[in-house]
Amino acid sequence: MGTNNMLFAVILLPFAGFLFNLLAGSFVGKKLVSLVGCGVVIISFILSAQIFMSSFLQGASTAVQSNSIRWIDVLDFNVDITLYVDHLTIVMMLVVTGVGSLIHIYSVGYMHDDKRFNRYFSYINLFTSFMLLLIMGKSLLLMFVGWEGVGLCSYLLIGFWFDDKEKGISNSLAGMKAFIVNRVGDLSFTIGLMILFTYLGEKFNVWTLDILKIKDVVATNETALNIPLLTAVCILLFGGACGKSAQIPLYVWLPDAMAGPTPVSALIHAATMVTAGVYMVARFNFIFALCPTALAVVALVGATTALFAATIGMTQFDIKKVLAYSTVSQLGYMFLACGVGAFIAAIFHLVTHAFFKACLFLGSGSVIHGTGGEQDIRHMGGLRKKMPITFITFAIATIAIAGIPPLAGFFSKDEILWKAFSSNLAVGKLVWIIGLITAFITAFYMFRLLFLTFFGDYRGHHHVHESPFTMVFALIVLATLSVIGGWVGIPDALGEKVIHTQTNKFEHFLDKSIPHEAKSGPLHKENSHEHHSSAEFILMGVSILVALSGIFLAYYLYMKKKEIPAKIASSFPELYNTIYNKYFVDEAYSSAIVQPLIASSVQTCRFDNTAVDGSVNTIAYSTGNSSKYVGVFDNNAVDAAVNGVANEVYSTGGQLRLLQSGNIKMYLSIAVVSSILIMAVLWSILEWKQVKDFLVSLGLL
Amino acid sequence: MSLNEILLNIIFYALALTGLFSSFMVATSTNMVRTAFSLLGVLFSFAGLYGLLRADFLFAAQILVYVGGILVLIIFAIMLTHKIANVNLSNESTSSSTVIAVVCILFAVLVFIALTLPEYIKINQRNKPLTEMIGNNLLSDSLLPFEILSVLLLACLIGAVYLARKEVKE
Amino acid sequence: MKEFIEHLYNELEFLEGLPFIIPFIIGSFILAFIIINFIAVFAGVCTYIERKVAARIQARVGPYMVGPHGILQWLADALKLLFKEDTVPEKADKLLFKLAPFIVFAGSFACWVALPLAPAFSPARLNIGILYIIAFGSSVILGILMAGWASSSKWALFGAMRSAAQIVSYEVPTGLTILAMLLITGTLDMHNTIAQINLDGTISGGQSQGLPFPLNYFSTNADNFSAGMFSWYIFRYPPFTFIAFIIIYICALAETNRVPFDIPEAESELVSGYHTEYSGMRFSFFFLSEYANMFVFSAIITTLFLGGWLPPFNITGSLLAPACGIILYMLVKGKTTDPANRFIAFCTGAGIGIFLGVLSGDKNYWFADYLGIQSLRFIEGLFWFFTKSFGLVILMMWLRWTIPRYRVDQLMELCWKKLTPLAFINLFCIGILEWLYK
Amino acid sequence: MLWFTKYPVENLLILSSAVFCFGIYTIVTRKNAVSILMGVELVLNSVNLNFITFSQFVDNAGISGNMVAIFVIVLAAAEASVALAIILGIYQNFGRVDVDKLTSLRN
Repeated sequence: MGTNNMLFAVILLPFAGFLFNLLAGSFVGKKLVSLVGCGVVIISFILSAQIFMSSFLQGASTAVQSNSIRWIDVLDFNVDITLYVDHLTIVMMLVVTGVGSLIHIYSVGYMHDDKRFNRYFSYINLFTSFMLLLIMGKSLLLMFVGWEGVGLCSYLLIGFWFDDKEKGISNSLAGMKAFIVNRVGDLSFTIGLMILFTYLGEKFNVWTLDILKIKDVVATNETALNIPLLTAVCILLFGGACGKSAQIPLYVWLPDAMAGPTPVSALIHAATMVTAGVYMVARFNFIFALCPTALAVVALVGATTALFAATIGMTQFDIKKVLAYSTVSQLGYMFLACGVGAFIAAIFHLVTHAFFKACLFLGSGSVIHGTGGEQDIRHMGGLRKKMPITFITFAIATIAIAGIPPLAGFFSKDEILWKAFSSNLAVGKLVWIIGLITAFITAFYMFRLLFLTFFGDYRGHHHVHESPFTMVFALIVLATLSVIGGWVGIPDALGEKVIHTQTNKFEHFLDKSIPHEAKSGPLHKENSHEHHSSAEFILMGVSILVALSGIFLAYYLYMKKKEIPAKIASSFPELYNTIYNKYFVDEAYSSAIVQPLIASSVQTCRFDNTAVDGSVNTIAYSTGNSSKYVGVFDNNAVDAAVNGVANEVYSTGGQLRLLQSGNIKMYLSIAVVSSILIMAVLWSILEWKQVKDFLVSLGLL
Repeated sequence: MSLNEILLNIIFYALALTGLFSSFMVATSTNMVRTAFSLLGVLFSFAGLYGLLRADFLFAAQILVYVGGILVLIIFAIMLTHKIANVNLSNESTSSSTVIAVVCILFAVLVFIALTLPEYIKINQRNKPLTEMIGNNLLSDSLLPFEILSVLLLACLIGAVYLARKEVKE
Repeated sequence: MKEFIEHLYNELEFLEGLPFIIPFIIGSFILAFIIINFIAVFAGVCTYIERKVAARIQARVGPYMVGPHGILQWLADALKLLFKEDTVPEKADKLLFKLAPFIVFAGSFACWVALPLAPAFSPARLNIGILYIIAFGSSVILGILMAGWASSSKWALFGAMRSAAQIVSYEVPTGLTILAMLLITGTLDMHNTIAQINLDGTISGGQSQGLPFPLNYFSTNADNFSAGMFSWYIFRYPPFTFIAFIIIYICALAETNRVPFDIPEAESELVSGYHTEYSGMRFSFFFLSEYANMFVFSAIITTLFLGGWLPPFNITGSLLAPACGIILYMLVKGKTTDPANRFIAFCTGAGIGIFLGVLSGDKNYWFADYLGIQSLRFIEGLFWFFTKSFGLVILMMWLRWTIPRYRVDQLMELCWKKLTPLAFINLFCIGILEWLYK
Repeated sequence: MLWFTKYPVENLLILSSAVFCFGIYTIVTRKNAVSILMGVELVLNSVNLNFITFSQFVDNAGISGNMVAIFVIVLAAAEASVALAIILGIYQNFGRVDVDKLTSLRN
């Protein structure tokens, strides 16, 4: 394992940018702020790319780690600040810094007129720094610091426009909601960590939070492990992931988080932070792979979330809300993949999703910017001609997310579906069907969004214009990535048929940190690609067909027969309203959790005021009364004794005071004389014989 | 006894006599400024002794801190606390035979202790340069005192600035 | 020095049987004698050059009468000083008054002991070299204070106090900058500081193992690469090492009481500062000490930043640099009459030559190696060391006639509010870089 | 005891005791506060010489004596700065720094 202290620089640079922009940003002008804000992330990206090329790309594919700095040192429990980069991490680093720097550049244009420009850049730099800490920390504690740090930045950025005249309150409430909902997940995550820590410590005497060491322990003691306990740990950890990655039941914060600036939605709530949960589950693959039950839970939750959010996405009219539900749905997809043991496929989908979803969000930001803040797609339409570049990039990303080959989304989605289908888990086929349905719905609502926004006639009133270069630049790069990003993971079956090589480079690359056993451990034992390549082709065909039919349905409903959607809505009013109002989940939470909580708090407060305070007050009153009687005794008996002693001391001191003349020399003379005496006495006691000999030798004795 | 050692001894005695004479001047000189410059002689001769004892870092530190820092401070203090129209600033002392007697007794006791050094003290002079060891020690074993000292120095700096500044009249 | 005498002792047969200590002592005395005389001559020549530089800048001729172009003027001045009456003010403290010039001179003279003058030769190879020089450099203050006090004159006293305050203050940024450079060199030994620089730009003994900008990427011949002047410490972490260089140069000006920081001897206010009352031989000691100090500071800067005795180019570079310079000079000569432009053209040409020399990757570094006489390295090293240091001294003289004097408050403000924080930031940055590139 | 010796331990100790006594004498007899400070410096120096002597001759493996001496030097610097600041303060308030005459804590 190589060491490289440049890893610290990767994290510290954005942090330095944060400090600079926060402390000096308001003095130095927007140009320098944007230069520093973008520059540090771009340099981080270059450093990451350099690490990638030097340590991973060329032959010697080894993990890299930095020097250790001792952080906590208590008996056997040591936590080091060590940064660790393996194949999984470097992929995440490249995504975070790469997409991150594009979004930073985009923000320069998007946030240009904002009065808290420097604050925005400092937060977003801080976010990058914490996200890198999350993925690079070798210790779980370090990872947790990053985990909480990105939560903090998310909170700060969702409520970034807290002083907005109309929506200020709701913006800050959205930030609080995100923070509180995440706390629920974090609680679960923390409990899971503690159980894991204590279990490993007590059973194997390894008190550690170091991921590699945990992995070692689990690997060496595979047979001795307590699987039910680990299942509980996994589910608890997954609870944390649910919070961060917006899965049922904790997904409610993500749609509200769209209150933040659009680049933030793109970076934090689509491309990077929300994928932290997926990353975490993939990082713990070695534990999850041992617990089929936990995997089933993950798969089912993921699949349910995917379908559930997709259906909501069909009925929304806010352009960012649609994308938000789409994000939830795609995150569900990733967990679905994790649940069937296809961790690499999940990471692959994470990467491609980062490209096209960031592109979609930035495109929607461009649309919002161009139409002067309009977010309702009912008031858009016909933007194709007015914002050509935005339209083209948005369309590419939409096709990518719908899963049409050869764009990025197809390969990752197909990989997940194939892994789900070929899994021999009980839930495999079930989640495959759900995934297929979701794919259909995804294609439908994404094209609905595309058609409503960019086709037809313009239904708004604002003067529409194309966005500035800094914004368009990021769009173009991301759209290009959405096209070609999937080509690193073309399924082997396809590659072997067409060009006779292994084309799934992504999987082979990540094999090193997510080893084969964990990837398919108890799940894919008898599966191998040779037997199923024909099945794989059929499945590919099916998924393309499903996506195409979704697109066609959208085309039919929103381009050909525009009156049908309204008819459907009016003919099934209950169903439509339920979905339109997001299944009333927020309301359900409110009445089931929030309201009872408030009511019980009121009751508790009342109890506190009357019963607890009352008893305390009673005791105080009675103490006060009884003290009066004690006081008499105190004044007459105790004080007299004390005063007597004091008088005695005072008179003695008055006599001793004469010694303290304030004459330094006097003091020093006394000190010297007494030290001579002490030395003489000590020496004569300790070494009397020697003294005697000496005096004899001088002829004095 | 080799020529080398004789040379070292001559240097030692030269330094020791300078030190003794200068400290005698510090104790008895009637001129304030001369007292201060006699202290310079003591500090230099002690620095020389440190060099002779191969405590190289201490040699440099003694000159750097004492001569370049403390003594300059002392001379500044002398100049700032007297009306310096006269070159021959008197430096009064209140000597008495009692004091001299006590100090002589003290000296006798100390010499006695020095001459009756226990036998087990192994006499073997170090030859290696110490600077590197001192540097390593400062950042490992003595790290705590080192840090405390740095805090103390900071406190002294602030305290001295606070004490010495002119009171702002309201 | 010790190695040098040991070498001679082993070579010369007639010394056999003599204890080593005797030639050692004699050799030390000879060296001390040479250095004292060198300082005297150096100071004299410096006065001549300074007057000539001043004259040049003020469009005059300068000393012209004694010798050709007045080249022996300094000798005449020295003789005049020697024969002048040695006056002592009546109210002065006679002993201290007489002692002060010697203390000042001894302080600056003692610093010469640790200077690495040439490869494998410095008067004493102290393992605390740089610390030793700083320590003795700071003891000059006491002599100055002594002189100022003992003169029993207001001018002298104020000059001395200003000087002491100034030197003590400027020692802070100097120390911080030297500390920053010590992080890179990893040694206090002045000799080792230079000796550990490898020709390809790495440092063998110190902390830093490689340049942050690997020059040998550009070279056609990476195995035999020699980085030339780019192996010096000033090019190690640009721009921080540049900033450090500028800070320490400003501090050197202030610590030697040179313009624009010469307020201790500001003629218009204080007559002549702390040596107002001195004349004759005693005055000349102050004078020698001032020039010796200038040289010592230049030598420290040369060692810590400019590669000490190392030649600035490899052989190809040193041949190409003047050649290219002359070619460009000839090309421009017909087109312009302004000597400044011609000079710039020459420098540009020399720069191109140096760059080409670096690209050539010639491993022959020393001219002595090229000639095949290893022992010539000593002379060549001496030449480069003194050329670099002397260049810095001349720069100080140049500045004297260019920049007006600072006020006391401006001087202190520059030190405490600008240079010290800058030096701290610099120290921090160099530390971080050192940590990252370790 | 040899006058010329290879290991001048005793000689150094006697020198340091002499300087120590001179320091004590200075502190006890001087009236001027700055002079008393000089006496303190003498005492500290003599103690330092003892530490270094023992460190170099006796404690051959460790360097604790040197470390203590370094700390003493640093402390002496701190002490001198604070003491001189106090003396300056006294001078500003009373107009003299004669320790025998200073009997009140405030003017």
